[in-house]
Amino acid sequence: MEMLIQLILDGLVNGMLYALVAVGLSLIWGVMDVINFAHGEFLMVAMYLSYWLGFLLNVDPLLSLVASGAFLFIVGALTYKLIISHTIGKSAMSALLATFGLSMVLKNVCLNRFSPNFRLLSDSWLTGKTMNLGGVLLPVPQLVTGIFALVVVAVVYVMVHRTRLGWAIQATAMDKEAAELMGINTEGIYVLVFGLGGACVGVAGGLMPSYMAVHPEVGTLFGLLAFVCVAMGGFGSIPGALLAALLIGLVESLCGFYIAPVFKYVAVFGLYLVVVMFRPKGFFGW
Amino acid sequence: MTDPILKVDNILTGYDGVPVIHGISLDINPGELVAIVGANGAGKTSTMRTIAGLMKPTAGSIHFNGEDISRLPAHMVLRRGISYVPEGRRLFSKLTVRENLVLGAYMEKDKHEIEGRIEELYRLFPVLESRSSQVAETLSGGEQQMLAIARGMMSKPRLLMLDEMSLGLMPALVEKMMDTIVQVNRNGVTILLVEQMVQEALEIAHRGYVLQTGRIVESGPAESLLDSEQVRKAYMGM
Amino acid sequence: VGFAGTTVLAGEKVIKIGTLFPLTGPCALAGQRCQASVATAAEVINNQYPDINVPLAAQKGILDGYRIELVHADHQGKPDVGKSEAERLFNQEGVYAIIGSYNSSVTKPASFVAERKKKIFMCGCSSSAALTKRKFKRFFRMAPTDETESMEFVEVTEWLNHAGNAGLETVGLIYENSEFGKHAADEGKKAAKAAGFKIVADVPFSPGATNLNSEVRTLKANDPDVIYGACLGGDYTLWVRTMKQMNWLPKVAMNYCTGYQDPVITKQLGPDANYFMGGTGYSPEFAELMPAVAAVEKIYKKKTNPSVPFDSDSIQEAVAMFVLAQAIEKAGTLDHEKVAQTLYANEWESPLSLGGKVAFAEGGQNIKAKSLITQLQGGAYKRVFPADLADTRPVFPMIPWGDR
Amino acid sequence: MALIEVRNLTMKFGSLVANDNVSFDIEPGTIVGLIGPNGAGKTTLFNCISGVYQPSAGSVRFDGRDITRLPAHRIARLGAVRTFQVVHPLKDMTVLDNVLVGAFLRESGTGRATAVARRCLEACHLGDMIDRPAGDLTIGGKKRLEMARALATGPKLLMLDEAMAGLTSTEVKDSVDLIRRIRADGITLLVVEHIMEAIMPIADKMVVLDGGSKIAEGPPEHIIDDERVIEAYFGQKFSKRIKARRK
Amino acid sequence: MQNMTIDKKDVFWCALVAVFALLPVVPGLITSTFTMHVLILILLFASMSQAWNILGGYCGQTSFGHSVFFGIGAYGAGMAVVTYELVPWPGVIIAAAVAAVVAVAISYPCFKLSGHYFAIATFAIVEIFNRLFMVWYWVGGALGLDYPLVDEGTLNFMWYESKNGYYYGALILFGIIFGVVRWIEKHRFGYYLRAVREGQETAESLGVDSTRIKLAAFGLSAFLTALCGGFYAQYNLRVDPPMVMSLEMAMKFVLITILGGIGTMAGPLLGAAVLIPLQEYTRALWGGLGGGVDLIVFGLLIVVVVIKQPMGIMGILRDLKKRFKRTSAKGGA
Ligand SMILES: Nc1ncnc2c1ncn2[C@@H]1O[C@H](COP(=O)(O)OP(=O)(O)OP(=O)(O)O)[C@@H](O)[C@H]1O
Ligand SMILES: Nc1ncnc2c1ncn2[C@@H]1O[C@H](COP(=O)(O)OP(=O)(O)OP(=O)(O)O)[C@@H](O)[C@H]1O
Ligand SMILES: CC(C)C[C@H](N)C(=O)O
Ligand SMILES: [Mg+2]
Ligand SMILES: [Mg+2]
Repeated sequence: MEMLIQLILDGLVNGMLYALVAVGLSLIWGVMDVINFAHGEFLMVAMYLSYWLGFLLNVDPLLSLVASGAFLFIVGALTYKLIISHTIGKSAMSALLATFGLSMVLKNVCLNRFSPNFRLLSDSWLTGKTMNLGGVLLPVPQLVTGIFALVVVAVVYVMVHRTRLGWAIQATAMDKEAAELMGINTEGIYVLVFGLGGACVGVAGGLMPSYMAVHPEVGTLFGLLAFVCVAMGGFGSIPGALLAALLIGLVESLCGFYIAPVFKYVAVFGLYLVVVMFRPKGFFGW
Repeated sequence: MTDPILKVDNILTGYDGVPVIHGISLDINPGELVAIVGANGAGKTSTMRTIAGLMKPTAGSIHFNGEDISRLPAHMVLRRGISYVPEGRRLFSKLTVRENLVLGAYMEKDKHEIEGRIEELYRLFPVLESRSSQVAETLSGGEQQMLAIARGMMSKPRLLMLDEMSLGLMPALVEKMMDTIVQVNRNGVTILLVEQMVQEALEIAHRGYVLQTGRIVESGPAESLLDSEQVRKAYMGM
Repeated sequence: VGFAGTTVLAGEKVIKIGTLFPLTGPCALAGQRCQASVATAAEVINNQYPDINVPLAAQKGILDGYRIELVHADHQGKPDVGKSEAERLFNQEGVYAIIGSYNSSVTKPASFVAERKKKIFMCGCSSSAALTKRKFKRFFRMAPTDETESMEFVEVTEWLNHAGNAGLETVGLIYENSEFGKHAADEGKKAAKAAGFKIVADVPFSPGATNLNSEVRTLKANDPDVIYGACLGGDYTLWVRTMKQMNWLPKVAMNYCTGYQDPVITKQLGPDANYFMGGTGYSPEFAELMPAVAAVEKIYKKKTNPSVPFDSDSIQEAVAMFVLAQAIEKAGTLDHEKVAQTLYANEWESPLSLGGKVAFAEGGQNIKAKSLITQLQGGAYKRVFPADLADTRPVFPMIPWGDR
Repeated sequence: MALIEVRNLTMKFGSLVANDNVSFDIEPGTIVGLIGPNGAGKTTLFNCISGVYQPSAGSVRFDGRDITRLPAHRIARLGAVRTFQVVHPLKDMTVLDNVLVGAFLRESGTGRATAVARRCLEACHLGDMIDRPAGDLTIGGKKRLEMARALATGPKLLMLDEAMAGLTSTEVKDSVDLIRRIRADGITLLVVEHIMEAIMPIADKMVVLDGGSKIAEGPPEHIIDDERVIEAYFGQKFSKRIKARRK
Repeated sequence: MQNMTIDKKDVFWCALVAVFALLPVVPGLITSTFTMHVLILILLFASMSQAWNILGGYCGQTSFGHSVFFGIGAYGAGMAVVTYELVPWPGVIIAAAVAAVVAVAISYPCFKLSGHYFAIATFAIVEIFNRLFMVWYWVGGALGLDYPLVDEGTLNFMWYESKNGYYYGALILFGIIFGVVRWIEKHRFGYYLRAVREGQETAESLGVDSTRIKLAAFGLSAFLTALCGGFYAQYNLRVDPPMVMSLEMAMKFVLITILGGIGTMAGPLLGAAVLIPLQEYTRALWGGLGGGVDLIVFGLLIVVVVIKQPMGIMGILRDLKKRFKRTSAKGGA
């Protein structure tokens, strides 16, 4: 019983991290119908930034997440301006191709500049702390990340669904030209959305070096899981992405323990197939 | 005579380098109701899209209130006071009727003002009020058309451009829409109308332009166009 | 179209040697170190280093003035790329032999190419035992295999039971589910079973994992006395960290030549890295056993970024280079057949090898290959087994997280 | 025997009843006009007959067979083909290719199918657009393309959903001629149209829907005088005009 | 006017046939095995992408899952040779059939999904298959299958020194797959495929059984892909899941086709003819530097091509053609 509680908490905490990574992707994907293949690499870049801030300037990840959020906002906005904007309205798949190229570039530029070495901040405020809740152990860094995830998800949700800007974002997502006719600066919305998507993953990456080693390949699997979260939740649905992420975390944790660890990702990807069999548009998709 | 509110001067536009508008000039005076008529593919929609800023003219200029707007993006054109209700409705399909209307007044920040406008439009289109929380996608064709017009009016434009407004409306509604347009026009909104229902359009318009393969072939007061032998034969099936 | 890339100056005699390592991709860290290691050896061979006490260091070049020229290639950790790069090195670059290629999965098809071209393939550290069971005639491997290392682990386990009265009975395995990890684990299981230990946990995981929670939970739930681990790089740190978070440790944890022996691991993990054990073929702490290495290592450190000392894997690649050069020198010819025969026929001085000697059995395995069991104590690799080479007693059982 | 028999057809979307117990017949070789206010349920009825929706209740018989629950493509194969009110061109294919897809229903050889397609395109006045991508057509063009495509399948029953909306009166006249010719070829038509000039002169029978229920059925002359229809659909002014025009 | 376009097309096809007629003599002209290697890969990847194109391009179902079928094909060959010590042929044929069956089986749940949901589902399937094969002992698990030294020749489909055998093998594969697609393009099936892509509802209203069409496309595409997989195993002498059944491999199918021009006959060939040499030559030039310079350059070039021409290389050609037409029209007027 205690084990079960432990596993569920493990799963939820991890799920929240996935949610934090996925929420930005969901925004970009939902609004622009663009598959950002470089999303995992955005995460990696953020982790490097946070690592270097910690390593060189002794800034704790809890503080550098602001910087990495801001930096990734810029990275996202630039990605849109320099690359994605050229593919809008052309072939649906070309953005995928371009971001694939970008992910390759980012990964290998980091490899080239920072060497393939894996790096870990071993003396941040959170490192190695665990919380003991009556025998159930919870790692503090992951827990803090989870809390940030909830906050970010809530903020993004409110922004999209309760503000004028959010209306504009939704309108742009549905019909770009019609949105322009309403006086919405859709180009600006796109830049903003890509920037925000970057910023979300920036916050995630900012926090992570206190418990995960940074290296050029670190973003890959997170990127994949983020794709699955977004699709399982339904494109553009932020609560959907959160729910999916939590579910993925849970399935990973429970299946990893009760069946076998090698099958944990099989279960996660299988979960997606099961979900879309019953709900072909994800949990909350249109 | 006052200066025209909209002055389109010899514009050229096309798709992918293939020109479809070969030098069109229009003058629209404040308070006028002007109709553009023409056959299928004549370039009516393209002209309107160019004025609205969705397409850029390759030559020529467009002045609104004396300001050159031919290079402005669509959202800036709207801010100048030109609202375009596009062909094919282009509603925000997953949003409700009400939400579509609110977005129509995106440039307006005052909540009360927005409420007021919605009330006003609900009076004009009572069906919309009864469907106010239905998702736009599931409205019938005619309901969608009404919503599109209402949404276009939410921004309180000075110039309202309506493209094929009567498309798919039942006769009783076409009639009513025409009345509504006249009403809106009387309230001081300048209107530019594109219509296939040539007779109905010219009946309510002050002036008209006849478009053929990207050129203006005839223009003048609506009555004289209605009487024109050529127009009657080519577009009114008589 | 030739991509010769190098021009042979008139009168200069050059032997081109190809290096084939994963310079990008998940194993890039190890691959780049291996490449630097070969480059170090080539530099020592090509120039005169009278103060370096390694064969061929004191003279300039080999075979009366031949210089070794390296042609580097990157296989990205992919067998298909490795195979085609090996072909390119031989056909296009015209290399004499290839040294590589870290991942056993790549070494297999790449050395296949060499074998059927009747060219020599020198393998430093790929550890799959299968490599040298193929009866190839021109394939030579310097490092001990996972098989020997596994037997060593079992030996240590038994020794701890014997000498320390440890009462170790159960064994658990955690390994990345790749060619390497799976192979190592299979060998480990085989050896442990043969010695009568009970395998209570067998936990493969996908490399590059986002977390190892279920993996460590499974270990913890089965609570094996001993763990044999095969985790690389980031996964190793994640594994250790996760065990700490879950506040669990086995009594003994032994690791194949992997994340454990990475020279920067103690920097990354700090004191958390302590009390883990593993097989080690070289570590700077072995200076007294292998006095000749220090001078070579100085060059190596200049070639790595960030600058690191040799580790057990990378140093084997330098050994491969040295042994090949020695064989060429001894054979007095560049004829592949003769050089291969010479390689088999002799026992080679190898100050960079823990055993000090290199000699090949049929199939190309270095039968003098050795590794020690070390334990990280206070951030240093202490030798704990075999007894005659040990400098410290193992801390045993591992000190629980709470008491550190 | 009627070509199509709609019996007690009901279609509900949640609480909204889009078609309420609708029944009517279509005799072979006739043109039936289906009219009614916007939102009356005409398109929904089309969707139920053509298999896009599964009706909540009731049945449809076509050519003596019950087709109520058949999938859309089976119904098309049986010979009941429809056009869409909201045009659905196959955008990235050329105009000819669009029609070819229809033509392949009865002709498996590319050559003969092409001949059929060209004929249908000529008939619909799209002969000079055949190599253009369908996405480039104007709304009117797309409507005619829908028609050509449906025609190319060699249907027994052709169901047109506002195929003439967006055409000028002169163009409407052309289309009316075309519809007459189609009927002359022995094809039965069910036509939804708001343009009365188009439908009144050619329809053998009109069916009027309002709020999902059938409110009138009969020859056009009777329908024009039907008070309920005038009230719900034509409007006073319009019906005056159309009567005047008839005289 | 009509005659003219047909004439032009004929010229184009004659030129193409001439090029293909020359292909078989290529080995006689090229001495560098590396160039041969690049040519073989071009032919192979063009064939793979063309097979993908049937489903992804013509039918509009973007699959990130084709490495599953590719992998099954590779395992067919690999297991025939390594596990059962036979010649590869029966393995490849059986595997291709299995791939088609698997495709049909997984497409049933997947075809309910549209657009990106389908794409992500296929990609989930790759990850699942990959991980299952990693632990499936019978097929070699994580250890993979390594080819033994067998005799050279067509029977074993194995050559050591010369690449000519592989070259002709790839050429035949290329011929088969391009021939199949060429046939499809001109026949009913091809039109139906495109109709389903452009609008499923419309297609159904015209009597097209879209589910069956998609199933057929998926099955055929998988079958042909598996053939390519078998070739790849024979060529690389090893099979393991990360090599043949990875998302990365699946991406190649997609990338090459998009880069060349999706849903077009020539697209996959153009894409492969650009992407493969780019990949191989940048690696040959800069791979050894170790900093991933080749991959940075490769990635940047992809980005630049997309920015310059989002419709792929076919788009570039189309632009050129348009420009050419315009100038010639001006000249004529
Ligand atoms: N997206 C497009 N791409 C290429 N050509 C187009 C496009 N849209 C319209 N055209 C062409 O431009 C010309 C003018 O079209 P436009 O839509 O302005 O005509 P219209 O007068 O509005 O016709 P309709 O009454 O049918 O709406 C037509 O010949 C049409 O084929
Ligand atoms: N999928 C749906 N979900 C919910 N309501 C729907 C759906 N489709 C149609 N409706 C509703 O059913 C009613 C009938 O719609 P339908 O499209 O059949 O009308 P119509 O007679 O074709 O009108 P028009 O002449 O304007 O095209 C409308 O009120 C519409 O809002
Ligand atoms: C630890 C390494 C020397 C083993 C290597 N990864 C292999 O595949 O054999
Ligand atoms: Mg128009
Ligand atoms: Mg309708």
